[in-house]
Amino acid sequence: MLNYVLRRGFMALLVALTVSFGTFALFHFATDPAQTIAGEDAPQEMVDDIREQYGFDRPVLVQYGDWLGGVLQGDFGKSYFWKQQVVELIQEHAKVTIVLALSALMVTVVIALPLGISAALKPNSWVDRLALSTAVSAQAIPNFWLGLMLIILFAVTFPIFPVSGDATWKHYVLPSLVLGASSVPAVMRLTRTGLLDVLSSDYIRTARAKGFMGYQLILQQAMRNALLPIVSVLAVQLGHKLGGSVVTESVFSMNGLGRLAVESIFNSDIPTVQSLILIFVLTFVLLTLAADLINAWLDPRIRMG
Amino acid sequence: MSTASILDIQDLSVEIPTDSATLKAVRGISLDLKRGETLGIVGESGSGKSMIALAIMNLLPPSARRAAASINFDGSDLAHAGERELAMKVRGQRIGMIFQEPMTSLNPVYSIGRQLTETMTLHRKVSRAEAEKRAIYLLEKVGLPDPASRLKQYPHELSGGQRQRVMIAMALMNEPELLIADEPTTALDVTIQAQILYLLQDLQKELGMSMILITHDLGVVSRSADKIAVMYAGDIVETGTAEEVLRNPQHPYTQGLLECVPGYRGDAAHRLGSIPGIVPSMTGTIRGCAFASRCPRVVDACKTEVLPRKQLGPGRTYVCHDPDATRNQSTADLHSAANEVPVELPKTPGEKVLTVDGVSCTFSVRRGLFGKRRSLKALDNVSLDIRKGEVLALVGESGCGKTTLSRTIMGLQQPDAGSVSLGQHEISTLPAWQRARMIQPIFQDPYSSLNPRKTIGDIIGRPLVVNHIGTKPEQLAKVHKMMEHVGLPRRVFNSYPDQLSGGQRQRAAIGRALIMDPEIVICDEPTSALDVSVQAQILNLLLDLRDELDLTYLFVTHDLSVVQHMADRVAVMYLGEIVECGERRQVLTSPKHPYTRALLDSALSISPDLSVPAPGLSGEFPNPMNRPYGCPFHPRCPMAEQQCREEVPRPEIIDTTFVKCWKARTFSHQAKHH
Amino acid sequence: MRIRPPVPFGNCLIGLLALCALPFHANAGPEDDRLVVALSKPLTTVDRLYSIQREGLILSRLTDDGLFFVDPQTLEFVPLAAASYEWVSDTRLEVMLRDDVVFHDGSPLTAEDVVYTFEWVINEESDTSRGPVIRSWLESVEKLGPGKVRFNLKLPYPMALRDMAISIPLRKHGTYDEAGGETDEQPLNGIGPYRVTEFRAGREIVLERFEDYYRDSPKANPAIRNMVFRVIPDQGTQQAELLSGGIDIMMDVPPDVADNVSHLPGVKRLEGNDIRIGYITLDAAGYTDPESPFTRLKVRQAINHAINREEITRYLVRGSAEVVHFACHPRQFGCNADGPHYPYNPEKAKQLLAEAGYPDGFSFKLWAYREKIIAEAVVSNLKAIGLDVDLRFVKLNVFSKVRNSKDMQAFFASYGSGGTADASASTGVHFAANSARNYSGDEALADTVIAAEQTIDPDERKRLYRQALNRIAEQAYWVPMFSYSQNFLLTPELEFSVPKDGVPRFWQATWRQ
Amino acid sequence: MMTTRQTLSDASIASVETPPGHDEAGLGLSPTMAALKRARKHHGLKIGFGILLVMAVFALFAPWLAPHDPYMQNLSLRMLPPVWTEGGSWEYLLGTDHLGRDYLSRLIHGARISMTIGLGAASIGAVIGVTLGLIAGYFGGWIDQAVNFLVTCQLAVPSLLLIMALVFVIGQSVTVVIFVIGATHWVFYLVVTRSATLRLRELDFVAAANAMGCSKFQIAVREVLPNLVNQIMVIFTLEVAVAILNEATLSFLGLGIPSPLPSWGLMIAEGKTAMFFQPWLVILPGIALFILVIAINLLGDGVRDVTVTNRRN
Repeated sequence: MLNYVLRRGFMALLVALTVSFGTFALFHFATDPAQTIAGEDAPQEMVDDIREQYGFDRPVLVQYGDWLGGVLQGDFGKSYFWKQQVVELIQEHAKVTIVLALSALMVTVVIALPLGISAALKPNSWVDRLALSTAVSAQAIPNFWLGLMLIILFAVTFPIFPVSGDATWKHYVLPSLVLGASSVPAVMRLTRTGLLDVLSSDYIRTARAKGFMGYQLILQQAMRNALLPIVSVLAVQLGHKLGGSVVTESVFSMNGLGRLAVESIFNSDIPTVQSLILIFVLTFVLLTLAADLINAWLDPRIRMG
Repeated sequence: MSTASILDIQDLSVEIPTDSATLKAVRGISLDLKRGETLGIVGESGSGKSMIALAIMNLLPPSARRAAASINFDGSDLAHAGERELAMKVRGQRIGMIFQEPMTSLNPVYSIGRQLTETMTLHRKVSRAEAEKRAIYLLEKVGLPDPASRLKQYPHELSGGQRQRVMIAMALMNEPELLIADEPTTALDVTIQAQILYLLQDLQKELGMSMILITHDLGVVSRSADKIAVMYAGDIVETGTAEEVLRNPQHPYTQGLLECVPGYRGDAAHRLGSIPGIVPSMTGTIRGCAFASRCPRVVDACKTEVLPRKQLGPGRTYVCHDPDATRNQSTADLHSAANEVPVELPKTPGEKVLTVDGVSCTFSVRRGLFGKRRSLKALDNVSLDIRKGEVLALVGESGCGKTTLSRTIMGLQQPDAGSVSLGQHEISTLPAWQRARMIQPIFQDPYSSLNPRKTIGDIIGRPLVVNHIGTKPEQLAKVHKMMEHVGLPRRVFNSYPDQLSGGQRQRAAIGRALIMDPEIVICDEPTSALDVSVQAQILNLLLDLRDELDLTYLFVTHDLSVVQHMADRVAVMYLGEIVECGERRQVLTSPKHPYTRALLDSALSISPDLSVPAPGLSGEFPNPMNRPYGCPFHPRCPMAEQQCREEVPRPEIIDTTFVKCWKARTFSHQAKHH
Repeated sequence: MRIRPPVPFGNCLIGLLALCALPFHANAGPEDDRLVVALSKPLTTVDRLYSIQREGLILSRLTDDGLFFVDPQTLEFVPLAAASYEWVSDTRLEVMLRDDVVFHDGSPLTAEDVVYTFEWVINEESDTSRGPVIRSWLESVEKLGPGKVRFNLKLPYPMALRDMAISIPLRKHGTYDEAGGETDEQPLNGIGPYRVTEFRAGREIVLERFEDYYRDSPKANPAIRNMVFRVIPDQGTQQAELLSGGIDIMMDVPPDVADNVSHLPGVKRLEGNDIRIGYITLDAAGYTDPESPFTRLKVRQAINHAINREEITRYLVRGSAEVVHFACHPRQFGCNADGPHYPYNPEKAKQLLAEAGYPDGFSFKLWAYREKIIAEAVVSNLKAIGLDVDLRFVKLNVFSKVRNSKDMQAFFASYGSGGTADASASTGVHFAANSARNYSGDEALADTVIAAEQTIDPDERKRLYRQALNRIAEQAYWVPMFSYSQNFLLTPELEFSVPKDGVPRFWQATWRQ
Repeated sequence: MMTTRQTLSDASIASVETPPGHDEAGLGLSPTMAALKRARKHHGLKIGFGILLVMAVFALFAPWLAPHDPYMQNLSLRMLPPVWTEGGSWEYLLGTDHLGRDYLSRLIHGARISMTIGLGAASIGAVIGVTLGLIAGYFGGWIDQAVNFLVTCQLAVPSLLLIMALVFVIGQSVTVVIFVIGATHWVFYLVVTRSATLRLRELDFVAAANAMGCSKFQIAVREVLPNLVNQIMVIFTLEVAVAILNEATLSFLGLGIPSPLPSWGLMIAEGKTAMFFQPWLVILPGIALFILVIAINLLGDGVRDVTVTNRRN
């Protein structure tokens, strides 16, 4: 068990290093962070001066090693663009993203699970058809466009919720809806097929032969099995949402990690990009690990091997 | 034991709508079961026998539709009872059920204890402790050692046999009056099958239950059932006591089916009977007799007229016009010509064509997400040789290593130690194409052994293409000739495997194996996935082809009746070792190894006058990862002594038979006096 | 200009108005004497010494004073915290300080503070944003008396006052010491008419009028008591906030948006000048390829003729924008040349191309990083004379990387001269020998430009710039395009005018009675 | 190694049905024919296919079907509204954009871009994913581990960010967008191919091929791959839809198709500043996207329903 967690941890680190070096090299070769730091109208001397001062003229490996060394000592560096400690910067933006991701996940769960379950219980019924058409449409609507339509709708026709910013809980309603809707199809379909599979399994037939029926059959016999794949997919979805809901944050002008990442990319703010990538990768790996552990807790076959 | 009816089914039908048409799985059958009796329902796959079992308690798949005049279960009509009433009062309470697949019939995420006790606590006011007490009592009853600690275990920690025991205990939790067992032993090894059947028989007597035993295995039903109902194409074609039906079958189908069973006629080496054709489509109405298209006694009336159900005595019926004109033609008679000439016994043994010398094979296996790798010894110092023209049967239970051995012989698996030689050449030194021309396999499952994306013609001709043998037209001619050989009609040349029946597929697989003219054919359980009637066709075909093409077979199987029918020599495997090997007659009539003896005892031939023998072996087939010390068989051996537990037995030859057992001499001595 | 009322979504109007009912933020407006300004880009610091953003410049005109400032009317550099100054020689400047200037923390401004500020800036260690520029001309600063300092220049530098006015706010002695500096209560200790009471990086900056501000400053007695700068990156949000009263003024409004929104009640549109110009630079030096078509004068002239600057200026830039013909903004000092103009004439352009040996045109990449619409319009014009143009619209940092490595055949860019009304900030920056923006490869021209920059005499400077500008026009190194126009949207309650250099001075804002 | 014996059972409906729909001669329909037969009854598939066909025609014949040159600017006719609103004209059915270009013509040409990107990116993803999946599944061992590592890397980085960073750094062009989206959307192919290969590898027909002397390459390509075609096809259609949406998103964020090409996402981005006042600039391309993607998804779901039969295994 411990061995397993360690192995996964090592994998996570390896992945994080590979990816972060990849981005580092990429940015090093294609953009000029010095100009970002200096600004659009900056005169030549200033840019040259900055380049030298930050050491952008050194070989890429040396620069990366430098940065990595800092990280290992807990120093994630200072943002070129924001002139602020990256750690603080990320802390500030993370709140928005975490709240958004969690509420979006809630939206997904609240819509997708009941829909998927009722669809599985009554295949080919109107609920099933409703669920499937929801899934098909939600899959086809461009996320950013849905956001814009909601903004037009809510700015113009029903001014109930503010359409941009992240100041109050009300600001999170529309973005959560948009972000949550994007993973409804996947989760809904998985719930439906998963539960259908479980319901047609031999052990459910056994349970029925023992006298189980109705909600008892679903809750006490089928649900735990059907949850296994859902847990995994929810972890992945949450991971993606935490990994910067770039589109939603942009459309609704929220100062989350996704926007921070995009801005940092646009500004070649390498320390911020690097740290964000590191965080995204670790978050994702940790979440999938957590999902595996939850599944191991749910399923003795995984737990005991 | 009272003679009152406990279950009376009148006019039960089951329909299953599919994409294209409605499948009529059960067509208006009626059944009657007396209290304390065992009714065996036999039939081949697709005959609708399991549907009856599910229909009684309305456990059919959601899409299926059930209709019945009445299902009278001890006074209450289950046909018209609501779902709630069935669930609350009947299922699991008064009728218990055991299913075929012990591996999937228990919920993998809940403990055995929970699954057992909830059966009791679900609809009755019983305390948990009481239910647990009952569970422990029953687990002990079904023969699981250390029952109290089992409650905490999960299904995956148990073997198939153990799970089936748990299933039985679960069905018995509420002392049901009727137990429905749907193919309860089909997925189990022979030795376990015997144990479970014996257990069921025992419990039924003790508890005074009635039982419906659904199976395809005539041997099983002959030993366990009081009465038999034979099903064909959704209808019951013949009923009666086991004795009556099996000794004096009236319906041509029953007759034909029995002729197909190897060993039914007693002597080993004659051709089996077979039923030509295939089961008609179960969609739509069938005019006249469903069996008419395959019946040797068919007359015009059979195809048009409604069938009479003929009553011969109380509970003894059959459905057939029974035309006088063809009274003396039976399925067996059709092949009488072949039957009169028994297949010759092998002549003097030919030269050795294949030698397996001291082969060992070890795998490393990781179990579960958190597990460590462990090694699994699949083959341990196996030596064997096959002579030209003979059929060597390799017998053993699942997990004994027979598949690994056959793969090793084909060169698909590299042994860790030892060697396999084909004639003069060691197989690992042969190039693939040369090896392929000398040795070819036939696999168990004709559904997975043919690439579903290729046509039959492509599949059969593929070895020629791969090895660049002959020109295109030559290859084509060869394929057509081979299709003729194996009895495939020309028009399936461009068909896909999905369009063929199981038997046809297996014929195609045989054709593919033989098109390279190999010396040796390795038949890995080639008939165990097939129905009895199809099995007979394939076995006949294999024997014919051997004679025609001068082939040598390594015949891997678990079925001793097939061994009896096919083999010249027999090798018995246990836990990766060959424990006994010799002439068929020698091995099967005077076994030297206690394991061979136990296998023979467990094989259930059709004998309605015998019951299921008491198990001679204790315990289960061990996990190959924990090989017992000393003789691997000692934990289950009734004769094991100190020496068996400590030392690996030395191989020896007794009466031309190779055997690996410390007690072989005493054992064979005893057996002779037995 | 054709202005269409926003008919299709007339009800949008009502809806947007309904937004006003929403309790967004504490309301702005005259009721609580609070002006809320929307910023599109986040400010990461309130210290002008460490920021070169335009937003920082706008803010620092409220919170900081330099020794000099730019007169909003004349655009000349006049004393602010300085009482007077005197050029002792070409390279020596003496400045007398006012004696009534106090910092926001109450301490008076002294000569030590001035010396400290400039020494800090020219110190390499201090890492200020303007350090390199100041270091290039400032040798040292010395205190001559209690209210007198002397600046020793490395070379004659006419723009010294400009730099002091725009880039160097005065700091209290010891501000950047470990112990001293900013606290949460006082993020910035300046001497401007407003003091910073709250600074939330990237989100909000709250200012309050500084009541102890020196009375006879030209910036004294601002009308509005409180000011808030809110960062709202999205234009649409800014519009909604403006309509709902969440903000009072938004800057840099695209003309289309300004057209639309200004027709709604409750919004006033303000158009103003900007000293920014747009231009296209052509690789005349052949950096990308010595055989590049752009090395031929006729090709460059053809491109100058091909672009319909009038139409682009009229329909796309709009407002007070004008077509420019030379490499500087007409309002800048020294920007008066008489070289050739290139009127829109696609036929002539085609003819010139043919003469240059490209009758079938050629293909090249046009790089751009802002005003995509205009870039697209340019591309369309160039395609019309048979050129195959691939528009590479990229972000600034990529743009700079490619431009600095001299890998662009042509690029569309703009330059705001840092709000400086002097040709040195545009022509000088673009044609100096060491400038990455210089694709002319013309050394003589570079010499002229440098000479102009190091000359104190205004007439001589004018002459040199005319010479340079004429050379640029004759050689068609550039396609000078247009000057920009700024659009502001504000509540009608606000009285505010845009200065000529385009940099808003919010201390001038008042509430309409 | 511990195989459960295949057993005779009529408990499962599937085996009752096999072989499916026998005719008198005992032969069923060939798989292709059976799939086509099912396809004719599948409404979703028919609708999806129909819409796609129409859009494909528009995309293919855009230069002839579009009323105007989509690049032709007319600065004096900027932002005309569609014909049904006040101020609209029949000359410009759906109005004009901020550079006075005909919106309808740009929409029609936009279908070309979306489809090119969708097909291109999904094909690249398929080539990468299927190859890696086949290799990993068939050879296993360290190769599988290495591929698994790649997958984790790919999954762990938010894909949109990765795409944006790549496009940002490499530069914007149709080709770059196709390659970058393709190169970041192969995991789904890989996972399915790998697991299917793992399963198929254990099937007896692979062992049979081995026994007849086929090389590993021959087995992977001739035996295993054909059995993956159905699944790959289904994923392909779904990935086409994903790629189209990705392209639109990228272009919307300003890192996709370069101007002045008429990408729908780019058109939405360009219309965004005026969306309260000229909402058609945003709504129309969005609807076009929605219809195209839903048609592809319907087709994909249909293909899956039709090809994936309840076969025995």
